[in-house]
Amino acid sequence: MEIKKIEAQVEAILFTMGEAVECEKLAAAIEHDVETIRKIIRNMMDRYEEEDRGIQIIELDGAFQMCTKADMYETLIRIAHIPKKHVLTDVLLETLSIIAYKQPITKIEIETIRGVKSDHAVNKLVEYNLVCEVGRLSVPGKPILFGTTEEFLRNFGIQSLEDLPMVNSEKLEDFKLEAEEEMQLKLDI
Amino acid sequence: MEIKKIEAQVEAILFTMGEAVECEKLAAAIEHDVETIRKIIRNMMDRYEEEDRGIQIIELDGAFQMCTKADMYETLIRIAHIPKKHVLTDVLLETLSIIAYKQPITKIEIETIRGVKSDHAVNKLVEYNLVCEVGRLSVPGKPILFGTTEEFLRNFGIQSLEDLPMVNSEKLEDFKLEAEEEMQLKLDI
Amino acid sequence: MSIKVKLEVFEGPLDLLLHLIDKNKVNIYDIPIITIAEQYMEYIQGMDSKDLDLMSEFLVMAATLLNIKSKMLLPKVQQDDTEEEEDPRKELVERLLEYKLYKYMSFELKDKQIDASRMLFKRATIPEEIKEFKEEVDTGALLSDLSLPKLHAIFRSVMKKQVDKIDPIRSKFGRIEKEEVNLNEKMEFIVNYAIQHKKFSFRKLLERQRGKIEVIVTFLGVLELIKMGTIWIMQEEIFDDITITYVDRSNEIGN
Repeated sequence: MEIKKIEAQVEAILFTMGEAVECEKLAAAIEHDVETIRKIIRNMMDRYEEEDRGIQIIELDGAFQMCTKADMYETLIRIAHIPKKHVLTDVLLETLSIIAYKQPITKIEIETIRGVKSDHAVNKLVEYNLVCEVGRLSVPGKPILFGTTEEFLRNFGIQSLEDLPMVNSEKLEDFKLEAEEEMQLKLDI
Repeated sequence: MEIKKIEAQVEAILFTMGEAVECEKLAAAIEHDVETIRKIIRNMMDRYEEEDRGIQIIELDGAFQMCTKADMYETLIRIAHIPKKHVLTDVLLETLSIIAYKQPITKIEIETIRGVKSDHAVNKLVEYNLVCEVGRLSVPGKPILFGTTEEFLRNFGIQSLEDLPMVNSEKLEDFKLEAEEEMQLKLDI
Repeated sequence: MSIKVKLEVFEGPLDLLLHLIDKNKVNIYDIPIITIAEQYMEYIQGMDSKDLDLMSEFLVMAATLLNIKSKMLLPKVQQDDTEEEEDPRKELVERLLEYKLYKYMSFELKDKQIDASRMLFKRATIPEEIKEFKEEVDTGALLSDLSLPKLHAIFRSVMKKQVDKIDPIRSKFGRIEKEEVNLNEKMEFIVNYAIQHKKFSFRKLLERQRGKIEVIVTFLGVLELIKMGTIWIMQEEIFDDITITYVDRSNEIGN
């Protein structure tokens, strides 16, 4: 009866703490002598082990810790990674298209085009191995230049970046004219 | 045998995650159907309750979470770091109870019941994550509709909104009838 | 009859009214409106009127009370039709009842919270092996819905959006990254200038620059050289000219 109560206290403490707790500390909290507590916990350890439980108690240098059993790992991996369904959101697609066509390009330039911070999108694309660092721009701060990966090319079955569909040439002419005007303006300053 | 294994997986997941885990997620990780899993967990809840255990499983709006039993508190405060709970003033409690019982509700409606401006109280409750925006009312101005959060359920030990302490509507009706009778009497004088 | 109301803080007019009803030990369904209204007025006269928002809410209720009071004082007109005359207090009583209900429920909730606060939770302790487990991202599956023409279309629409967004004035400012002025060259120029002049005016240095872009790049160069410790700057007063001094390191380093 008394032992049952102590076991419950041990369980509650080890659960809440989540880390290794020294036997002395446990004993002090339960207000019982250390040796009895140690005996009771070792007994619990055996029982947790025998029973088909998902958690166990381990002893580390006179401290005790509650943790999951090793054969639960597969299940835990599944739960820990469920929310991470990899999808290319619109934001990612937009960012990817900018990088593909304007590479090598810095994050700042991407942000200028998109008009919003793009750290998250760029990081995700790097994580997905669609985009990678291709160099550094030699200006103060040495910003990273991003480009697409081989993996990206392979997935579209294209040999090189030149095979990317062109921005239609008429539009390109417009851009060029615009750019020239800008230059002209600059020289006029 | 199979059930034992599922129980072990549930135990391992709830222990590891610490937070409330939706039944659907548990089922996906265990690779079993949701209804079976729900039944098994509810069964486990009963067993944890009956046995002299230090921990228990609680249900919050279809999600499950592991926590210590209330009677372990005395032992735990001697060893564990007890997170500071936000002290709710009477004003906050009053506002919270209006939101809890009348959700979804706009700030204006809250203010009508309380008879005073309630921006501060509502903002504080949102800050404490007890209340959140649950939608917009489709009238001009699109006022925010507020409702309670999962944190609210956890904080008040309520399984779902249906388990809120009952507004004693029968009693209320009695009061009203009484009042009407009284008034009737008055008018008859 | 007047009852001294201690200047307690009430959350609002309804709270105060409930307090007065309670204090006078009267029935909420049969409020002696004259007495209560008087006491209510007495209370709000003693209130700190600095908080205008709160004050105005108390005043609105005062007006309501006076309105009810006057209605009740008016002689009842005997109406012939069957329509029953409504008690002018009815609406107020309903509001008070509703408010009282939630106030009561809030105490119930408080008890619940105290009970619940005795249950402790645990932070997530995800084992390292699981945390570090990185699922291979299946790039193929990720790109399965994406075709080159689609990617191209997205790019075009992005660029179009940007063109639409261009500010007619700002767009003429030009862009620094396209500038022909090279920062390294400019820094070299500043260092040479500094070696020659040892101590010089920042304004003078800028005056030698042609155009906005050069000015900006010179400014960047100065910042970079300060960081490198090649020069240091001093400014007596805000908006004053800045004096730049060359830090001669040739001796210390000993070439």
